[in-house]
Amino acid sequence: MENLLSQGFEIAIFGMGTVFMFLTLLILATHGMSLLVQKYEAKIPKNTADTATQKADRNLLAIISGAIAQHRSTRN
Amino acid sequence: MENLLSQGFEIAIFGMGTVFMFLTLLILATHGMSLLVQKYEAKIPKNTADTATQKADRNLLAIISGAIAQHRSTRN
Amino acid sequence: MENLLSQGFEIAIFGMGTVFMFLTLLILATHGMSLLVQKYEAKIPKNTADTATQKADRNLLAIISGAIAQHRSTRN
Amino acid sequence: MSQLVALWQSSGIFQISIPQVAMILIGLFLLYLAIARRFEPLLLIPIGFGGILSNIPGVDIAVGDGVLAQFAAMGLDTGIFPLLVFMGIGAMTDFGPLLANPRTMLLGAAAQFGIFTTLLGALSMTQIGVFDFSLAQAAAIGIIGGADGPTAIYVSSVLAPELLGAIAVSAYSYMALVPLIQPPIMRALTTHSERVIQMKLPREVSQAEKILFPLLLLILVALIVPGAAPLLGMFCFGNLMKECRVVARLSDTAQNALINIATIFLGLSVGSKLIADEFLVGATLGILALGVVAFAIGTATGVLMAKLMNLFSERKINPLIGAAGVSAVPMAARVANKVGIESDPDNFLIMHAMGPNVAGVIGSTIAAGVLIQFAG
Amino acid sequence: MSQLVALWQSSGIFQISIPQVAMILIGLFLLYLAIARRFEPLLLIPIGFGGILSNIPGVDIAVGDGVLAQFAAMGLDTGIFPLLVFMGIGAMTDFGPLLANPRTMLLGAAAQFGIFTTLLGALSMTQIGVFDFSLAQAAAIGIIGGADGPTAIYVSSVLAPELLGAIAVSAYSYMALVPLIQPPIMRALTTHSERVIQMKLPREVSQAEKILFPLLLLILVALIVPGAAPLLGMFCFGNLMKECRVVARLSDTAQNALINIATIFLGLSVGSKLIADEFLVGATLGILALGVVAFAIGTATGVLMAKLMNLFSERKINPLIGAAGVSAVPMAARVANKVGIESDPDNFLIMHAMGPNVAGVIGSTIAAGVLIQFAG
Amino acid sequence: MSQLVALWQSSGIFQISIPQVAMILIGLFLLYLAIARRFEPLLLIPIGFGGILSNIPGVDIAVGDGVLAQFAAMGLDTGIFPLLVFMGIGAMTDFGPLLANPRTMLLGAAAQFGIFTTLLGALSMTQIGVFDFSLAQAAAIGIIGGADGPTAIYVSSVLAPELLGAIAVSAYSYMALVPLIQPPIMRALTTHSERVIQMKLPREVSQAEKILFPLLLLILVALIVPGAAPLLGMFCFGNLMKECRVVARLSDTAQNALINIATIFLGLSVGSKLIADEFLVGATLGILALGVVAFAIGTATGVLMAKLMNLFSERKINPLIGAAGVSAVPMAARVANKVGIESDPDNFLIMHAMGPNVAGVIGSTIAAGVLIQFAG
Ligand code: NA
Ligand code: NA
Ligand code: NA
Repeated sequence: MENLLSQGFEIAIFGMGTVFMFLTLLILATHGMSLLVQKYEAKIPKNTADTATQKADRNLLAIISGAIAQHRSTRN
Repeated sequence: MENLLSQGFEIAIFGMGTVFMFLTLLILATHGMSLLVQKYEAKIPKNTADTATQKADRNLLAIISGAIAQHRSTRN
Repeated sequence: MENLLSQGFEIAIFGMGTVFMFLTLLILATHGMSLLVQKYEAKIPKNTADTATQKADRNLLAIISGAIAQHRSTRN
Repeated sequence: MSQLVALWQSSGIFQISIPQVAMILIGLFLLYLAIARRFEPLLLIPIGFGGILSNIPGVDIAVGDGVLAQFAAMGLDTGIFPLLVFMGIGAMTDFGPLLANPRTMLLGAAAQFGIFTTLLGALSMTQIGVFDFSLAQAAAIGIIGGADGPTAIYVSSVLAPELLGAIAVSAYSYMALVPLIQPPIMRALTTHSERVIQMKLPREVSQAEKILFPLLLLILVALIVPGAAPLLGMFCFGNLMKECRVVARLSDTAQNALINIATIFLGLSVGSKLIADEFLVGATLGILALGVVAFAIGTATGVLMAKLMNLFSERKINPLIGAAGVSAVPMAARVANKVGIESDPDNFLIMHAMGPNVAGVIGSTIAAGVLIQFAG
Repeated sequence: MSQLVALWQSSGIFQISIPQVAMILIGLFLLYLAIARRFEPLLLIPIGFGGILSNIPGVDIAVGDGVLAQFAAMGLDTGIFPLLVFMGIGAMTDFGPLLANPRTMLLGAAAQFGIFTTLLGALSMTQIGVFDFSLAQAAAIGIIGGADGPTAIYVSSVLAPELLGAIAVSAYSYMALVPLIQPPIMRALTTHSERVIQMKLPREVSQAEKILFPLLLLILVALIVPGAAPLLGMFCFGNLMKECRVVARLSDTAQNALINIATIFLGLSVGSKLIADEFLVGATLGILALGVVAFAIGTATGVLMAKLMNLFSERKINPLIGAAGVSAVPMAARVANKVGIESDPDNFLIMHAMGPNVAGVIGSTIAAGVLIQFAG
Repeated sequence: MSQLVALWQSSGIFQISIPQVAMILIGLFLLYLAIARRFEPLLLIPIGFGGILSNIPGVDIAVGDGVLAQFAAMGLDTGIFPLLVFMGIGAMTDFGPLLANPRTMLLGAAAQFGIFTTLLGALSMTQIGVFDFSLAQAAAIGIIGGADGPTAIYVSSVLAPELLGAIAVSAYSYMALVPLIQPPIMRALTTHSERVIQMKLPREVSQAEKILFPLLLLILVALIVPGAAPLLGMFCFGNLMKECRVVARLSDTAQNALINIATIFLGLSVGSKLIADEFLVGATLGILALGVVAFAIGTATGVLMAKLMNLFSERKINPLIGAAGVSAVPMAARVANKVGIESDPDNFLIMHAMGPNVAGVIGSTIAAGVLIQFAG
């Protein structure tokens, strides 16, 4: 019984210690990550090209669909 | 065999009886419930307060977001 | 080992054969199906009646709801 | 060369049997009914397609480790799929018309006669030696008369899993045939002056009543017919989520994504029971014959109960709405409305028919509870 | 006649016991809190309804092959349902405020004191002989102080499944009570001049930071507290799906259909643990008593940590946001805002409180990982 | 003190191995490809993230009772997840372009050469002693050349579960690389005058044809290659739900909530197969090398088949659309369109390429059926 409570104290101390250590490291790591990102932000590809491609594809399909519809209406 | 059919009759009678008894009780209970509700309707909390709080929270967030956006636009 | 490779050749030949045979049959079957459909298209029920019924049902409900709402508003 | 022989022997053309061909044609026929005739397509499309898949020779789809066999083991043998569908139906049900006019619940009670007379019919067939149905099987066949798909599937998965395919196909087919089965019976049992009875507009029902009703119903079930509690419990849970208005996102999912997913799996699982050996038996014909009788009797007793009630009450009920007591929501209520309009184009009965219609759902789950408790 | 006796004996009225009646009333009370008082309705409605179903006599719903027992076996005993809910919450979480001001994470650390003091409280009760909690049970009770529903359910399903019902009810009830529990403590521990501290508007956070943060968090967890990896891993996965913007359809499903389905099943499964024999024990009272203490201590240590940090820093933190470190997202952050407005109607703290609020979620999963590793 | 040692020993830093570090880096690399380069993000984000989770030391996530191990047991080992994804893809597929021009199906047949030459390549490697692949393993590797994710995963879960991780990563990576792999081959095998061939606008296809096609396809599969019936059956079922228009709510769920849920679970399950011990083996390099060869050969034979068909027909086919026969829907069709535009900016091939593109899906499931039946 005595043993159980002392085990509890150990867990409480190590547990709280781990929580604080973890979040402290996370603060440091987050700071570091943010600094790196802000430094290299300009160099990161913006993927705008890909989006543009997809958009173009969609436009393309719209154009094609329109053309086909027109073609068919003139055929009849 | 004879036995099976007589078992069937028993189940049919008790089954239909249960269905009618159940729905009759449900009619009575529903009537009672409706009467009680109509009597005490006014006393039941309308929860409008809570909804108002949530709405206020949403408004609040909208206001804050707007303020931040404005702040940033003036900063640049 | 020799055996494994020769087994592989057999599977490759039968596999490719099956793929081609299957898709060739599918081409023929599709052609046949399309011809049949185009021939009998006019005879196929268009289900417009059913849709009309459902639509009518919806209209009906809308009409009823409206009538009830009006009735209630005049009652008060 | 031996490979070529193996290829030929592995093909469906080589392996297929006549009964399998017949079952595939039945599956295609169910798809035709669902697509071209709009017979209960939400269930009959997965059931029909699952039935075709289950009769493809040379590959395990509906047996062993096959995907449909796995779906069935997961949610049909366990009852989970029909219960989830029932929860979703509960979340789509409006008890308002019933609450406005509770005495119409008696119509939903009377229409359950179809269940028990069908049970007796099945036992009589056994008696005279035409078929050989056990009590549990007869009860599972009877529940077709409940005119409620998930209830029929749930009960037969408990009482007679070997008949599940035939019972489900029968139940959904006749539910789709309600516009053909019911009107002649309704016209035969009513006079013109009864059919033109106009009913008072139902009163407005408050939110509080709608919230309390599923709880009241659940408590009453718990006290009287606990066997019906799994079915009615899930139904009431769905309805409470809808009416309480504080969990709109759960109610929305129960009415859409979740019921749709459960319906797809349920339909395919039922389809997995349409294996030739199990379906192409004499009993299936008996089930189909008994099923239509069940619907006819339920329709008749619902109408007659309304006429009986009119003997004792000043506020006359249009007896056509009694036919809606069989369930078959919302088809039977629409049929009542349509037959009513034939006699008086200005008499819209649909709002009045919705009460007995949902009462019929309650009635058949109560009957199901009794059958599970006493015929199991 | 014997049938009539059987019918009577099969009824709930005949079979029901006093404890079952009590549990059904508790279930109705939870529904009342959820519907009329809006106490965490998303979980308390399924839990309350499931609790009622589980105590219906004469039918197996929460035991054996019953549907709720099957749900529990499928996703509660395995941890799947709480993890899916946690994934969905991750997909709804915005780490922006935290990234703008990382040092407020310390508030989310400090508020976890509630977890461990509650654990010690439970062991002390055992020590003085009031209750008899094992170390694993004490740890599961402690995690109530994490103020995070899925985490509490996940931990107790691992460490003390027999207490799961009481722990879940306690966790969600106190989360709903946060607006009552926290303000007095917050006012008692702060001066007026502290409560009116205005904080700088947080900086804008870039998309790249938001994408990298869940990965950074995951790696750090993997290196330091692997026991927390299942919980935090699913959380970070949900968050990454949201922030990366290239899988919008998956993120949308994780935030809607999937989390709603998991919530319905999770709630009903937890409800299945509210069986009279298991819930109506002295231990439940102990758990309820310890739960409120856990919330109170977490609130206090969060506020005190903010005051401590102000001793060492120029940029003062309004200590009210420390209370948001307990988690209870987003309720605790709203409470911080509300108490702040009492002292200065123009001081909106909610944006600043969201940082410690989500840090509290991280903190309690780390604590959960330690407890699972060392008290299991 | 001993606790401190235990804490340290339980940490990931203490327990992690070099191969686990390597696998976590590979997982991060897959995420990078998915997010920054948009390589098949719907699958590579769950796979990559699952891969990271699976290599966290000191906690069971991808093994034993771990959540990813449970997902894999539930839906990957059983084939359910890939089949559900395939059903959803079926519900999103439009067979219109194929029905308008059925002879382009031959292009989808020819492109499957990649599958079988890769199979032979894997066996040759075994022959010369570089690797040691069994016939079943070689068949599973070959199916990468089918350029169809769910088919590759389904086949390897049946024939070579131990290679599933490497095969899935290889299949999805090369599908994403189609815009890099295909164009040089397409240009090398065609002349300018071939690349500028303009094709007639496809005819309008009626609703009835679209409804009948999946049934026709299913019946043909049942008769000829039953082994392909589970895959093609689920695909046709999804397509029928879409085209029949009477179950819009089921079709909508199959295309959204259900496929998204299955994709999340499938991706995480595949990720659970990226455990260091299983993935970091020489065979993986062989699979990656063979995979790119498979895509290249399929592209080439598709193009060459179109040229062959032009020898016998008046209505010339632009051979670029032959490359779309590999599948990789809709990427390969887009690539055909793009390469066509290089030579004639007004020649839009995408509508014409969609036919062989979906025919490629059919072709690879037929090949899969043959492999499962004869190499299993
Ligand atoms: Na009924
Ligand atoms: Na917390
Ligand atoms: Na292919």
